[in-house]
Amino acid sequence: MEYSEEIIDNARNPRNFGDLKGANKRSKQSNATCGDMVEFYAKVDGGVIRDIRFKGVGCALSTAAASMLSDKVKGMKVDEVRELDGKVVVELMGEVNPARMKCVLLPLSAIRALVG
Amino acid sequence: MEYSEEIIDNARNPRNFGDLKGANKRSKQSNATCGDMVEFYAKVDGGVIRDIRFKGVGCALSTAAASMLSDKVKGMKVDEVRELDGKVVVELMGEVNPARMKCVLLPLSAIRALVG
Amino acid sequence: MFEVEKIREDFPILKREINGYPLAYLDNAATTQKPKQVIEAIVDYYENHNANVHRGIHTLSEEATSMVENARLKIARFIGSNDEKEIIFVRNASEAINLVMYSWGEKNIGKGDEVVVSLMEHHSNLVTWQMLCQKKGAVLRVVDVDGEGEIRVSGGEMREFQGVRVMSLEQALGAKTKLVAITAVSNVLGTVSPLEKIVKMVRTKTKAKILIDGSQSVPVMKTEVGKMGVDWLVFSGHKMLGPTGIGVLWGRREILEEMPPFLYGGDMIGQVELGKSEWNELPWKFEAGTPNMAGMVGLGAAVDYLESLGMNEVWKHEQELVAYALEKIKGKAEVYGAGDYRKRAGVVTFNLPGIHAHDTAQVLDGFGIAIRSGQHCGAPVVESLGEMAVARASVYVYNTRAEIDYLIDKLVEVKKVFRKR
Amino acid sequence: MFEVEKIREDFPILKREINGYPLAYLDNAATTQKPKQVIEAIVDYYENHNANVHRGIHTLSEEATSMVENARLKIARFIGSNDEKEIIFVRNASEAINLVMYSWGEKNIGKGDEVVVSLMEHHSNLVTWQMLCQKKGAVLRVVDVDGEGEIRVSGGEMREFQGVRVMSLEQALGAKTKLVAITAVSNVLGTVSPLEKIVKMVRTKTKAKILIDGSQSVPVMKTEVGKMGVDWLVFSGHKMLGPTGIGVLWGRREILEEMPPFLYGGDMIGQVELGKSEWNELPWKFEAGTPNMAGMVGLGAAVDYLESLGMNEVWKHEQELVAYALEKIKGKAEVYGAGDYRKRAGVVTFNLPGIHAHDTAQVLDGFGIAIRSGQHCGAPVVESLGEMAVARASVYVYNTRAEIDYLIDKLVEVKKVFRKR
Ligand SMILES: Cc1ncc(COP(=O)(O)O)c(C=O)c1O
Ligand SMILES: Cc1ncc(COP(=O)(O)O)c(C=O)c1O
Ligand code: FES
Ligand code: FES
Repeated sequence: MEYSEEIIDNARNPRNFGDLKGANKRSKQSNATCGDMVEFYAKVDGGVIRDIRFKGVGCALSTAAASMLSDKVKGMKVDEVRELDGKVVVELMGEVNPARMKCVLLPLSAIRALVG
Repeated sequence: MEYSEEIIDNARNPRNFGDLKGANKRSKQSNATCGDMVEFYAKVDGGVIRDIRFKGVGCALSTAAASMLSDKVKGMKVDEVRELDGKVVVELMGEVNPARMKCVLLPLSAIRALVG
Repeated sequence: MFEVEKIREDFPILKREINGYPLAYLDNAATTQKPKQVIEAIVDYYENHNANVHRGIHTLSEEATSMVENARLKIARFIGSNDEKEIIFVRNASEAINLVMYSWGEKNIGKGDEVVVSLMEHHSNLVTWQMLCQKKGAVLRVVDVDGEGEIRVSGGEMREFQGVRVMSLEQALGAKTKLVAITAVSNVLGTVSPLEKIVKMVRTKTKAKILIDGSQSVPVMKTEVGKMGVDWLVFSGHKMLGPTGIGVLWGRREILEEMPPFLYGGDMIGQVELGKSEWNELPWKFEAGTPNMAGMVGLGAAVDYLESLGMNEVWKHEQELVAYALEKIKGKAEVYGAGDYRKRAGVVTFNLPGIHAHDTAQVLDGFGIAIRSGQHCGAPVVESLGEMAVARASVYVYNTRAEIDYLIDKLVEVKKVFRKR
Repeated sequence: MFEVEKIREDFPILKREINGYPLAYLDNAATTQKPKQVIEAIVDYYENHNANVHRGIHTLSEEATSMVENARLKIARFIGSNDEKEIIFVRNASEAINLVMYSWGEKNIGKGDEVVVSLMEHHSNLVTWQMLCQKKGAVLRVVDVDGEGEIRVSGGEMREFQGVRVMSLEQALGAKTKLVAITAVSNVLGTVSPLEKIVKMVRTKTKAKILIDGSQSVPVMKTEVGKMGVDWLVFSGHKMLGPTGIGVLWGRREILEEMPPFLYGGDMIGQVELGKSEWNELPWKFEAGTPNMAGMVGLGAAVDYLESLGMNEVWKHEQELVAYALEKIKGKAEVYGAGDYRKRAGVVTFNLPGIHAHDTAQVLDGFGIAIRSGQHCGAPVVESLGEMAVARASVYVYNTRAEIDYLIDKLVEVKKVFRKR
C-alpha cells in the first residue's frame, strides 16, 4: 500500500482540527498497542451533526482518517452515522494494509461512540 | 542391531537362573519405563562371589545380559566387580542400540548393588 | 479419489530402505510422516515469506501474518468451528491439556472437587490432572475400561486397581464433578470412545466441563466440534501429517474468554506498563511470544492435504486396514482391545506369547518394519491388560494391505528367532 | 572467513523483491532469516528420518532421537556448557521465562519477596514477573535506564515512572531480593548490559537467583554460561537463523534438579500409576509431549552455521555495521540509545521528527526496506524515551553497508512525503 495524495494531504493539513466551542458531545478513543489517541467534539442538534472537530492522534493514517471522516459526517444525521462501518473508511481512503486497519478504525470508533 | 546367536541362546536358556539357597547377598532392580525387573542372589565369601543366580527380567536383552554377566562375575573378587561398567556389557554382548542400553544395564546395576 | 499408491508418491520418506528392506512404517499413532506438500509449504515459508507476525508493518510481516491466520481459519473449518478465534496454537496436545489445567483448572478446581478421567488416558491427560488434584486437594476419579478396551459408561462393579478405585462413568460422576477429561480414541488400543453417550450422561448428571483428547481421532475421523457439545478439544499436528512443534487447543469462545492467560509475554498483551498489563483478545491472549509460524503454515497445508483426500475416505481406509489386520493376525498373536473393527481406529495392539514387545519390535525393525512397543505413554491400561509392555502397529493414509501381509509374515520370523529349542 | 556476499548466497529469501525493489531486511531483532543449510536440515529430517523420539526401538526413531540429542549437545557447546542435560528445549524465550516462573517462581517467591527487573525488559521478562508478584503478594522492583539506554547499576536518583518507583540496581537490591531477571541486550535500543558488574553486585549484596534474557545477545556474541555466574539463560532459535517454534532454557544443573516439573505429559515421566507418577531425569523432566524434533535439528544446523562463521566475527560484523549506521544517520533522524557503538549490538532505533514510526516503516516498505516500528514489546522503555512508538533497524550476518546507505537515502524520501507544504 502506498499513501495516496489525498491521504498525505489530509494527514499534513487535517480538516476540522482543533477545539470546538459549544460542543455538546465528546468522545475519546485510543489504540493500546501504539498509544495513539483521538478526541472528537461535536455539536449535535435535531439529530444532526452540525459541527465536528478533533484533536490528538498520531500516525498519518489515523490523522487522515479522522480528517476525512469528520468532513464526511458533518451535516449527517446521527442515525446515519450510527450505520457507518469499516467499509466507509476503506471507501474514503482506499485499500488499507491489515496491520494498519486499527489506525483507520480508531477515528471511526470514536465517532460512533460520539453518537452511540 | 541384530541379535547374535549367543544373545539368543542366553535369552532362551539363561545360565544361573533360579533360586540360590544359602545366598547372603540379594539385590533387585527394575526399569521404570518398561516395568521389567531382575533380582540377583549371591553367596559372597572371603571377598569373592562364590555363586550367583537370578530371577525375573523381561526382554531377551536383559535376560541375556543377566545370564552372561552372572557367568562372568561368578568367581570374581568383589573389588573387581565394583569396577565393572557399561563397557563390560558391550564387550560381552556386542553393539547395543541406544534405546536398548537400559535393558542391558539393568542386570549390571543390580550386580553392582549386590557388592556395593 | 483415495488411491494409496498415488498417495505414497507424496511421501518422500516411504522410499527409504531400513536394514536393506523397504520401510514399512506402522508407527503412525506415535507420529505420522509428511507429504511433500507440507514440506514444501514450510520451505516456501522460509524461502519467501519469513518474518515475525502481528506487529510488523513491512510486506514480509504482513505476508507471514496472513499465512498463519489463514492456517488458523483452515484448521477451524477442518474441525467444524466457524470461529477461528477459537483455535489456539500450542506445541502439542500435551501443552494444550496443561494450558487448560493451569488456566481454567487452577481457577476452578478446589478442595473436594472431582476430576474424572479414564483408565486409558494418555499420560498427558492423566498426570496433568493427577497433579492438579494433588495440589488442590481435589479427587481424581477413574473410569474403568471393559474387556474390549472400551470405556465403561455404566454397569459393572467398582474395583481397585493400582491402589485406586475404578468404576463406570455413571458411578464416577457426581455433584462434585467439575471436569471430565476423556480421550476420543485410545492410543494404546485404538478403541473409539462412545462420545455421544458420554457427553449426554455428563450433561445430564453434572455441570462439569468436558475436555476431549482428540490426538488420535482428529487425524482419522471427521470432527465436528460444533456438534460434539464439549468444551475443549486438543490435538497435535505431527499426528496428522503436520510439522512437529505445533498443536491445537480448541475451546468454546465463551469459556476461552473467561479463562485467564497461561503464558505471559509478547503478543498476548494489550497495554503494558511497569505496574500493570492488559490482555490481548482471543486467540492471541493464549499465544505468548513468537509463535511457530512455519509450524502453523505447515499444519494448514496438512489440513489441505487431508481435505483433498476427504476425511470420510480416510476413515474408510483406516477401517479397511484394521479389519484386514485383525483378520490376518488372528491365531498368530495375542491381540488386545475391541474384536469388532468398527469400534477401533487403525491400531492393532498385540504380543507374541513369551516374547517381549521390545524384542518383537527390534526383530521386525531388522526387516524394515517400524512398530512401537512398550507402554505407549499409557502405563495403566497396559498394566490392566496384565502386561508390562505391548507391541502396536498403527496405520495411516499411506499404508497398504501388502504392508499388513508383510508384518504378519515377519511375526512368524520373530517367533522363530525366539523359539525355545 | 566472513564474506557477506558469500553468506548472502546462503539465504534464499534475500533474492526476493518487495514492491519492485530488492529486499533490504533490517528487522533481525524481531526474527532472522534462515540459510539453506537450516532449511535443508529440516527437509532432510522430514524426508529421511522423521519419527517420534525417545521411546521407539525402530531405526527411524533411533535416528531421530540421536539427531535431536546431538543438536542438544551442539547447543550446549555453543553457549559454553559442558553438560548438555542443562539444555531444555522450549518454544521460545517467552516460554522459557514462564517455565522458570511456574516451576521455580511458584515455589520460591512468597509474600513480601522481591523480584528485580529493568525498565527495558521485553514484555516477556516483565509481565511474567508482574503476574507472579501480583499472585504472590511479592514486590516487583524496577531498575532504571540512563539517558544512554544503559541499565543504571548505581548512582542517580530514584524517580517515579508509570506510577512505579524506578531506581539503580544498587538501590533495588536488598535482603528480600529473590530473583534478578535482566536482559543481556535490549531489543528496543540494542544496549549491551554490563552483566559482569550486575552479577557481581547481585552476588555480593544478595542470595538472589539470576535469570538472563539472552534473546538478543546469544545470536550475536560468544556466550559462555560457564563463566557468566548466572542461574538461567533463555533465548529463541528464530532470532539466530534457526526455525520457528524452538527456544532454549539453560540452567545450572543443581537448580534444574531442584525445580519441579512445569508441563506434564509423555516423556517427562518415569513410572506412572493411576495414583502417582515419578519424574524423568533432566532435561526430559521439562519436555512434556512430543517435542519439536525438526525444530531441534534445525537449531542444531543454525548453530553449526554460526560456528562456521565464528561468533567473534559475527560480533565484529555487527559492530562494524552499527558504527557505520550511527555515523550515517547522524543529523538525519533522532537516534535513541548509546552514542558509543561499542555499547550496542546491531540495532539503531530512531524517529524522523514529526513522522510516526509506523508511517516511516510503511513508506520504507514501499522501497523494499523491512524495519520494525512501534513499541517492540518494550512499551515502558519506549515511553521513557518520551515516545509512543519508535522505528528500529537491526542487522545480522547477511546485512551490508550498502543496505545501510540505502536505508539512509530512503529516510530522506520519507521526509519528503510528509513534509508540510
Ligand atoms: C530481549 C527479548 N526478550 C524476549 C523476547 C521474546 O522472544 P520470543 O518472542 O521468541 O519468545 C525477545 C524477542 O522479541 C527479545 O528481544
Ligand atoms: C491419545 C493421546 N493423547 C495425547 C498425546 C500426546 O500428544 P503429544 O505428545 O503430541 O503432546 C498422544 C500422543 O502420543 C496421544 O496418543
Ligand atoms: S499507529 Fe497508532 S493509530 Fe496508527
Ligand atoms: S525392555 Fe525392559 S529391560 Fe528390556
